[in-house]
Amino acid sequence: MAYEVNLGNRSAKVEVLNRAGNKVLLDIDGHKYDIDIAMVERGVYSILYKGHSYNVELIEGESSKKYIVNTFAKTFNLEIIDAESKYISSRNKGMELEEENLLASPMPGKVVRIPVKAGDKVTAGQTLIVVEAMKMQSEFKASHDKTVLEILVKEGDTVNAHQLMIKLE
Amino acid sequence: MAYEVNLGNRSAKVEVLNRAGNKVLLDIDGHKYDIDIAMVERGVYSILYKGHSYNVELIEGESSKKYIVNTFAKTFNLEIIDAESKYISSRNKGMELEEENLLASPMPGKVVRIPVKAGDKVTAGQTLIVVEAMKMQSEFKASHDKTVLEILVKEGDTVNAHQLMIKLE
Amino acid sequence: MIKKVLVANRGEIAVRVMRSCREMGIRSVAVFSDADRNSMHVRYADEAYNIGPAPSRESYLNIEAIIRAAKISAADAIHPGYGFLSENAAFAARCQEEGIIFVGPDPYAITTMGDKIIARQTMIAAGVPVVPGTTEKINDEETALEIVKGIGLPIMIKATAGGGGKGMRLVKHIDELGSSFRRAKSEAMNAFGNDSVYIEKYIQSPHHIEFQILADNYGNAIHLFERECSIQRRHQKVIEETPSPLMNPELRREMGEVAVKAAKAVNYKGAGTIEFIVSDDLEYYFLEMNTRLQVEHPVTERVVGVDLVKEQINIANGNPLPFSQEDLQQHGHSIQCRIYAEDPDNNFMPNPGVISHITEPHGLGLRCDGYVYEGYEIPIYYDPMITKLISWGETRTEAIARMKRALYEYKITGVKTNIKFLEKIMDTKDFTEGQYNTHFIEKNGEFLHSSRLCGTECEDMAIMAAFVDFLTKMERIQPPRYTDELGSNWKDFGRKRNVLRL
Amino acid sequence: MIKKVLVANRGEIAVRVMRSCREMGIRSVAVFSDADRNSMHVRYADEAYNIGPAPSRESYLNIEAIIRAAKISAADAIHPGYGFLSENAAFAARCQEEGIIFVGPDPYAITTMGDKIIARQTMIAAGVPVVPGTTEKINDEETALEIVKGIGLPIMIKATAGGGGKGMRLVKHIDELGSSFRRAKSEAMNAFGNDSVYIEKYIQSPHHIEFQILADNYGNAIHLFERECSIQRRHQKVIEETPSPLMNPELRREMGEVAVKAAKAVNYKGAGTIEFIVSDDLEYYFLEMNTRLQVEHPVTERVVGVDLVKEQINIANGNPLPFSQEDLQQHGHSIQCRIYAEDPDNNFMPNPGVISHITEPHGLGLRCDGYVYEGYEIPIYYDPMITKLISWGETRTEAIARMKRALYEYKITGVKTNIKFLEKIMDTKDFTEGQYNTHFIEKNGEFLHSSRLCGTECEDMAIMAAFVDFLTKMERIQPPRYTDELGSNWKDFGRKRNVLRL
Repeated sequence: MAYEVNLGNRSAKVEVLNRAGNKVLLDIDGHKYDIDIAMVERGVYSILYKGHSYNVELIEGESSKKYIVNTFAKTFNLEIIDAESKYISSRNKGMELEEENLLASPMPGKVVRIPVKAGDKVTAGQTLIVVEAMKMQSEFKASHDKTVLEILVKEGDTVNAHQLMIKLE
Repeated sequence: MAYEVNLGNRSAKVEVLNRAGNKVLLDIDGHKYDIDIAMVERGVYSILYKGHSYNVELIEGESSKKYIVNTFAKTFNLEIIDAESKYISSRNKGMELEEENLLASPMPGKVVRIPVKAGDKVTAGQTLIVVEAMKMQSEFKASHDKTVLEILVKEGDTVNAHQLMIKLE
Repeated sequence: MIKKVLVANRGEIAVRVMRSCREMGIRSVAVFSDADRNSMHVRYADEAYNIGPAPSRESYLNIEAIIRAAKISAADAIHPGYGFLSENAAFAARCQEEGIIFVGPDPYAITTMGDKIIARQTMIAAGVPVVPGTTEKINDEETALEIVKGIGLPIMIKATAGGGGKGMRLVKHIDELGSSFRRAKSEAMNAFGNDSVYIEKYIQSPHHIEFQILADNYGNAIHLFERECSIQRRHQKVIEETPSPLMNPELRREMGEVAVKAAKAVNYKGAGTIEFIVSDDLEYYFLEMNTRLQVEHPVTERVVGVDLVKEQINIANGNPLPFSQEDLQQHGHSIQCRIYAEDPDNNFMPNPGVISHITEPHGLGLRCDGYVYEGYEIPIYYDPMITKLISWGETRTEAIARMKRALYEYKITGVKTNIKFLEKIMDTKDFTEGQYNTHFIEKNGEFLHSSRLCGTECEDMAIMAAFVDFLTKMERIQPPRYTDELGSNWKDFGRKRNVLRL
Repeated sequence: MIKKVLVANRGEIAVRVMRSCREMGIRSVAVFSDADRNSMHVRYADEAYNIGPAPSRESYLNIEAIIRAAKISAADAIHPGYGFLSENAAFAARCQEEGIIFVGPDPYAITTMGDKIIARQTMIAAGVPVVPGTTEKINDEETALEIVKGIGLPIMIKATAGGGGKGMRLVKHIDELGSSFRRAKSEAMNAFGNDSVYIEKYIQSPHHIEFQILADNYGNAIHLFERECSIQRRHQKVIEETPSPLMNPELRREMGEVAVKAAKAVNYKGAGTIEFIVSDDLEYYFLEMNTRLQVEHPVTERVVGVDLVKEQINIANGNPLPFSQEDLQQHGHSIQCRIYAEDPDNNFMPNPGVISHITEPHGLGLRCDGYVYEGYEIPIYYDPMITKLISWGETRTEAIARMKRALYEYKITGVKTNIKFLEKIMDTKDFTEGQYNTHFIEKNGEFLHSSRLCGTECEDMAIMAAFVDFLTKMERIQPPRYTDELGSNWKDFGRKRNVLRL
């Protein structure tokens, strides 16, 4: 069965054609790869292909279908699309626009200042919240003119990565 | 509930009296320890006791109740005795003598030579089997005059640690 | 004789100090905040005491809590590391009062060098060249204008209590002077609660070069040559090296002598660093003195062959310096890269988190001073530096090649790091040719931030690894159906994993 | 110019050679047996080829398979490492035939130095002192008796094809001569298929000291000073250091010159080692030449500041030596400990298995050349050495203190190692005083095998850690009942673990 795999902006069709132990034959977008693949450490794969030795490191993302993948040259976000993912994706289509109305912290940290309150009208570029991590303060600003709908954290709170902090509309 | 713990040749009575997060109060053979204990890596424990910092490493043995324990000074075999272990132990009492009739390899390796065959009468000190690991050959000899009952491996076989190789009587 | 040292710090420097203590047969005492119970310095020390909540000012900056830990553990001495209380004169004085040896200079030297204007005045009196400018704080714009007429543009307005780039303003045109002056004062007030500012000539294309010095209690002072620290981002050093590609033997001797003179001017004791600004035409000026161990001290240790922490403790023990200036030489070349948990593609935003996997570089000519381990969660409260990677080579070219090799071997997953950014620096022409100043990162920004090429084959490898991993996980969930297809390798791996899992 | 090197080896030395290749911009090719698919050298290399089944003679000793891999990968050169084919003249000749550069001497030098009697004859002709004895093989007991009358007892009977202590017999009394002679011959026949033996005077309390040499294709040869290798168990080196505590500057100069003379006598090219036996009264004799890189080469690299693998490749490239004898100096002191997967309490029995956890030492003055990693299964087929730990210090005392610190930091679980045994050696008076010869381990056996003190408190810590671990496991099986008691820490740890698990 072929799967769709999203790697950064690329979408690839992937299928396992054969496999015996370490030896796997795959088809990626019509290109056949006869590889010798071994998980040598937790999340670390060694691939031999035509004599070349590649190392790939994986970290599982929010779901078992999402990965952060490190190659020697570059780091990618990767997602494996199966029927379930497709269903969720189609169901979410209509809601996508909303994402820019949700402000989440990209890293763990501590809320040091919230210069706005619920109900405030804010203009593009206005600072909504300041989060500190590792002695550095980051200001998060409004991308467009908006209204503050709800503030889910307060000054002094510790936030996790990707934690929702402010809803706008 | 107090458990019996065997550490090398010592047998100790151990009981947890109280615990809250990292902080655990234990009683070992009547001595009370108020410790701060944290698993910092897989199988690596950091213990703070009266300000002193101890590191202990554990490897689980054949069962979840058996450990190999490394302290800075020494390595121990440790076993936690509960009702189940006691039952097994009492059941095995009668069979213990037989152990010297079972020859197992202490390490993984390869059988290079078996100079005896089933039915042979062997004398104390006679070589029964030669196992090679990492370029070194180890000869396993009969401890007493015996008869070879059964040989479970053959020359060229790879054996695991603790694998039974020869039965004597 | 010091028998037990409390290390009033955390992270790599705490571990580094304890390593030298262990080699000297000295017991070490760790102090830790609530966020650091699982931190490496707690595991490494002989003793460890909690000194308060996670925020630094309630723990690592809490003088009384640290003194209390020193008394409970009966430590003879306190090593402050760098940062935190290392340049706090009140802390050094408090140690003195309590009869605990402070491994560092006395409060007088810390105070004198801590105020930039007093330091300038002291250096001028000692005949050490300083950047042309004022030796008094300036209160009004008129005085500022007069000064500028004297030394010429461009100039920098700086806060006397300054640091970290705050309260600093560059003035290129005379009509910017007034507004810049007012803004610098208000920034200084906000940042340090003190609006004193002074004026210095701005050195174009400046090099940041510093000299390591050691001084004992008997008036002996020597230098251990220079460190080149011009590769900076956000006024923070990223890469340091010694010898400096800019240096020549005459200049080295002269600046070294000046550095020793500067240290003697404050009756310095212990290890310290004299920082200079050097122009392209090799004019040099005293910038400031750091009255503690520097983050970049390992490059000096490697090239000169001296353990600086041991020398600090020897001096604190009242021993005379074991060598004279003539005994010291530079052998080969050494480079240090600071590995930060940060995202270079997103304005170097810090990236704390859990280290999921780590492979550290090893082999000839490498040193790795870090403190994180697999499963360790880097706290959000402290500095994002996780490791210092130090390479050595017979030549600068070899030291660079070795650093590239080490960065290639260094794998950290779970948090973002600047490792690939550092690799890019090693490939930058200005760097390999040794032609750079503090504008390096800005100047080479486009090249440094361009991403490395991962062609179709490289992308396909990423896809295959993830896809095979995904299928293997699925098969584990439904074992009866897939087991046969998997081959024995996967089963073996599963079995091996089980042995490892607790 | 060499652009791609095939490394015909495995383990730490394969990785070590590839590291230098990477620093030189040379691509590296690994070869591996079926037992080594997951081995570090396969992961580290740019390319990797399977060359056969696990047993060495079917893979790493399989000349044709290796030549085939070199041709497929279009490697310009083959680096043999140490052991395996590194001293196999037929392999060196086969490379020559195929137009592949063999990184090492030519077949003539290998052959000459490979036969102990021919080597002795060649050295005598070159004026190099050899241990008094025969230069011809001895066939009958009468000749043996005559020889012994000439040189006096005690003597050693040795196999001409010898190695690893096989076919060697010490004779202390004249009436043992006959039986020892016969037994040595039969042992030699069994071990090497060649019963030739010769006789050497036995040196009482011998020191094993060797000199590193480098020679280019233009008749230039230099030495890189000595290594002291007297700490041995079962005729295998365990600890090496440089400078040798026995050495003095005059003797060093003299022996160094002799070593260079020995190398020149066989028209040597590349890196090699001249081994000497030295008596307590500093009489020295040529023992043998190793025509390859030694396991203990890193101590020389550290103290002299030269990358020996790079020099090997430079010479193979036809470059002249980049330095003369006068350019080279020794800086400080370096010690190497070999970490073996073995059980020192059970006659050093090898202990292969899965590495469950590893923490490697880091920091100033340390180098760790290994190849194992967490989850790696050490195969049963090859050498039990897993890492070489190298320390450096300004003085021998500091190098020992640093080695102790490093051994303390080094944690390997899953397999038994000799780490604690090595720590004991560092604490042995004969070692710290530098008063030792090849009898060291035997002489200090009782102290070395005595176990360290773990008092009641230390034992109780072991019990508590295991007991708490056991309870935690039980609670995981029955979560609803115990969760509350556990406190949030245990839950957090579980959560963190889940992030790590794939």
